[in-house]
Amino acid sequence: MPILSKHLIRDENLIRNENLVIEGVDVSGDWSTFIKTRVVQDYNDSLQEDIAALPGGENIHRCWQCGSCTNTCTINALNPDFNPRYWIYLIRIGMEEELIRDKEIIWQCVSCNKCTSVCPRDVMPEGVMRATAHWLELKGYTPESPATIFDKVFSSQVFAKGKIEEGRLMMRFFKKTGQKLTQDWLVGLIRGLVLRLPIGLLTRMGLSALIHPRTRDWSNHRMAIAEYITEQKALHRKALGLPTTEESR
Amino acid sequence: MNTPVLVVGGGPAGLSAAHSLASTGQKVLLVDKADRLGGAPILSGYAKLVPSGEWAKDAIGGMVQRIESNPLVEIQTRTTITEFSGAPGAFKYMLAGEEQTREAGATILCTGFSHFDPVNKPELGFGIFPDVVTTTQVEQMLSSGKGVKCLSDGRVPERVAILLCVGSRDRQIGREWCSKICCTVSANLAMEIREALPQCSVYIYYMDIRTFGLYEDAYYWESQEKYRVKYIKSRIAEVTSDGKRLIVKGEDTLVKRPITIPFDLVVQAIGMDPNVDNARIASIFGVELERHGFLQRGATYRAMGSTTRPGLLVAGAASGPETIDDSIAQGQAAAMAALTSLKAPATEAA
Amino acid sequence: MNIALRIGDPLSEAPAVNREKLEEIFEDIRNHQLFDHELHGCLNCGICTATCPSAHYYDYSPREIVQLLLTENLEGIYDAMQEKIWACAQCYTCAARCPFHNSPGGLIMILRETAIKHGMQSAKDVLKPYTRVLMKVISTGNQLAPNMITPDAFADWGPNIAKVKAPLKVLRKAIPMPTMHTMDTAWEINIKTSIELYTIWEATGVLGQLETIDPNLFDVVTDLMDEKRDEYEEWLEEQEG
Amino acid sequence: MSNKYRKVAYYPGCALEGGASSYNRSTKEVGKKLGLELVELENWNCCGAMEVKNADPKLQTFLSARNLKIAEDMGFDTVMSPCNGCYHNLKKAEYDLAHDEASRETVKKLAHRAKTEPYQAGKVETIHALDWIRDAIGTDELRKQVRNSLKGLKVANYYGCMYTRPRHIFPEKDQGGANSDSTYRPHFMDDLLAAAGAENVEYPLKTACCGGAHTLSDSDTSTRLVLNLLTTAEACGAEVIATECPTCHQGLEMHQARAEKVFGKKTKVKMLYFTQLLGMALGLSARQVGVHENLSDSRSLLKEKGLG
Repeated sequence: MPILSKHLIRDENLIRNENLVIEGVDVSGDWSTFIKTRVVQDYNDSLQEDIAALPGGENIHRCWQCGSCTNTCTINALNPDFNPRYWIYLIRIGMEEELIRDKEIIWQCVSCNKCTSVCPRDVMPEGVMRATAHWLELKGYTPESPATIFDKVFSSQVFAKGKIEEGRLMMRFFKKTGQKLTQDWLVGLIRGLVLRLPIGLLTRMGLSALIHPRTRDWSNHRMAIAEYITEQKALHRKALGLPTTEESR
Repeated sequence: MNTPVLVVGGGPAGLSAAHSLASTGQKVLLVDKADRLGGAPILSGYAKLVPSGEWAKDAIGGMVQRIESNPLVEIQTRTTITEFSGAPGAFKYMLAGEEQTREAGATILCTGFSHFDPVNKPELGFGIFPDVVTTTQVEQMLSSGKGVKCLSDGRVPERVAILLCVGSRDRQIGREWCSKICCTVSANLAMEIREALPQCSVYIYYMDIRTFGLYEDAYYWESQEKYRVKYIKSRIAEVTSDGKRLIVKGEDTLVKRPITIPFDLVVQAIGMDPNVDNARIASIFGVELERHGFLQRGATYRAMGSTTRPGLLVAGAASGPETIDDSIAQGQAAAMAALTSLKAPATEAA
Repeated sequence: MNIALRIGDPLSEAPAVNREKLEEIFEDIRNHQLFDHELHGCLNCGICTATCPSAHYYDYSPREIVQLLLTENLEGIYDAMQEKIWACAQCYTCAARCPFHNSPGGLIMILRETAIKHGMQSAKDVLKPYTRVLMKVISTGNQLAPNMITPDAFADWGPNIAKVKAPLKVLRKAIPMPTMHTMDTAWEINIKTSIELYTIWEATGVLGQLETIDPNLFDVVTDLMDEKRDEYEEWLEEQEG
Repeated sequence: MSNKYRKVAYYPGCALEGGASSYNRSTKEVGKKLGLELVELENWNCCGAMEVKNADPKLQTFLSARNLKIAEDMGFDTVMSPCNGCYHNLKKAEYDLAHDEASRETVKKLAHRAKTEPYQAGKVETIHALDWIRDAIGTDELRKQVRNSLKGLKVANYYGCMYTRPRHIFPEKDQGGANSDSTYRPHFMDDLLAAAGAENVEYPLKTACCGGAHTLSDSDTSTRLVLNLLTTAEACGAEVIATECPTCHQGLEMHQARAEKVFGKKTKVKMLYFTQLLGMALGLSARQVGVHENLSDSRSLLKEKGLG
């Protein structure tokens, strides 16, 4: 190795046999070490269209890589690897493998919309982040992220009742993500609050957790939304070349 | 008004200058070394022009017809100037093959440019691989109606790469200028290819995109938004072949990774060189060339189109890379300067 | 992938390098007599990286190095000097292609010299394997001799190492050309030549660099040189006497 | 005092019915005190917050369009929402319906299936509680009505994301001058609290993100973002962060506690809804504006400042 160490080589590009004997000769270790090229050798022409077919990704093809989105990004400031411009580029050009390397962090977008506000080409990067996170899940590259689970728990409550009740929402989310129903840091906070609250209000809050807030005459809406979601899901899966129902997978 | 103004070169600038002069009643002698008028757009068979979208043979062809039918314009094709002397208001010159000296009150050089010959960049594969072509060749494919095809076997390409800055912005081959029009022309061609071949992906490899002014949204944006042309920030270093397809080798500078990508057709956006005859033109007409070999401009603001020789004017790409519409405008401006110098040679000839 | 060193990262345990130090390093680079010759400007076109053989295997891009220098990104330059600059193979294909006539390979050379001057760990680590060669040159005037070819030193020879284990002394006798049949030198060097070499190293700063990079080796080497010089003095005296 | 916005439709949204009851209470109390009338939307539904948008943006448009249609049917041309999320979504729905054919079609289709009439853009104006008080009362009038000035209270005004971004859904902003709020340096809340006597500190993170989207799904990120907001506010000399969004407010409260518990980073700055501060300035008691219902306890600071 002509340089100090292997930092400049991705692990997956380093081939090395620790135990290899060929025709009776031990060729393990250094002798069998080989570096694969890191050169990009082809584009996946359909990746951009995949993302564009999902909600939020429609304008991705407009990007001209000015970098305003990444410059202003809330999460990029915390983690330089979170780079909307870069991912948009990978998608546009079709560097799928490269994109999948970051599959664990793309969903972390906080939807602060700074990028969408500054984008001079109306790419809506925030939407693209969402579409990309969905794409990763639909394609099976990642399990559903906690954010997606939360979105689903929340949305299903809205779709079912027309309204949200926060206590129930939290409980359901913690349950779905296998977390303790009583997060340590929340307990102290709520205990402090309860001590300050008058009995009447407490009773009311208790009641709202039992009698769920709901929008009246919601059933028509519930059905309309359910039907629409089924249609959209089928459309998205079709656009990605996936079987149109999840069950048939 | 009796002595014709000499216009050298019958491309967009020369046609425009001749027409402008004639429309004021001024006689003109229009000389061109080629066998017909029209300059690069006609001789090289350009397709649709920027920014009008008109076919070159209609747009520039129309200008040619207008001149050919104008009784005040004498046309001499397949002709060059062999001698040139005199002062503003009384230039003397001789045409090749003639014995007689002619006279001109004013002279406008509209001698244009030469397309860069990409044989000078062998690493980019032109002349080695038949499917490496120039923008000019693609223009011809489109304008001839034969369609965009691979020259090796006539197949329709599925993936086309357009390489910008071939023969421009390259000190290795002594070309430090930007050819000004290739970005826009390439975006235009990319859209035409996508329109003709919707299944074909078109990639443009660029270092900067210079679709200046109003070309920005009409070409750069439109090609992305409507035609899904893909832009990759990379200057290609080499074009090779795996025996089946062409391989372009570059660095995708936005992801900091080297790339070697297969293509069916590689189009080189060739730049604008000084006219290959500029050295001769300079010595016959007694004008200076600027350091790259284009005709040196004189005063910039006092008179449009002046050269380093008083009373001798220049218009169009002879003095540097230029667009067709600006060449036409410059032709007209030079005609105005010529008329002015004929009227008041002592004060205004610059 | 680990990043060798992050500058000024509040979460990193590594101490941040202070600004003065970074500026001092950059001044040394900037004031190198070849700097302006190797760098004119940059179009960010990437031709250098496209043709760079190292870039095809390492996370290394000559364009990036040029950009760091052009934009005077002191932290980035310092960071690159920890590892990246040693990935260059010094083939200078970049220089042959650059449309701006830069020489990224030449810039790397300047950065390497500066890394040595500042005694950076990367330089120490990279140059470590050359200790044997240096010792050989100093003591014998040869850079490579048969007895340096040991299995330890050539781990990456793999199965071919068996040949090294063979009786070299005998094998050398089989070579038809005159080989002096020695193991510790490849050819004989006149002591005067050695002394001249020492003078050149001293005058050009090579020994100064060695002192920065490996003080122990420097001590050993200077002792050796002193011995040789004494030997030479004695010889001269003998000649006179 | 203008007649504008004196009686508007009121869309509290789920948060104000739940955990942010103190924001709901103080908004109503301040309105009452100032002689402004709020008529709650009949049988409203959740705006979909960020979560429905993430699932499908057009569904969120539909949900908000339904609420706008209710306001229209009740005879209102203005709907006021104190919650940034609701406000944002109504604005976004308005924008999409005005500019995007696909959104119009989807809303029409869904309304049809739900056996209702679709809302059409341009019928109802959406305003935030800030616009409401600022435009109906104005800072001059407000100043006159102050009974218990916030003098000496150092406040950082925090507006968050959804009040300002993306800018194209708020065409009335960024018009310059005092009467148009800025998406880059909003000042309506500053103006109101200054009129109430507060000493606003120069706070550079007015529109920074609190990470509300991932309060539960990526808590560490949210905590880091909130901690940044809190420590910066303190560095700017603020004793209180004034808020105008239930998600931000609760996010600040929860992650202040979490930062202390999980990262051992303690901050002292308090959070109060701007309506709570205004209410107390107008002479309402701390209890009347629901200070005790906030998750975090700011009573000792208020006592110290002679408020409530």
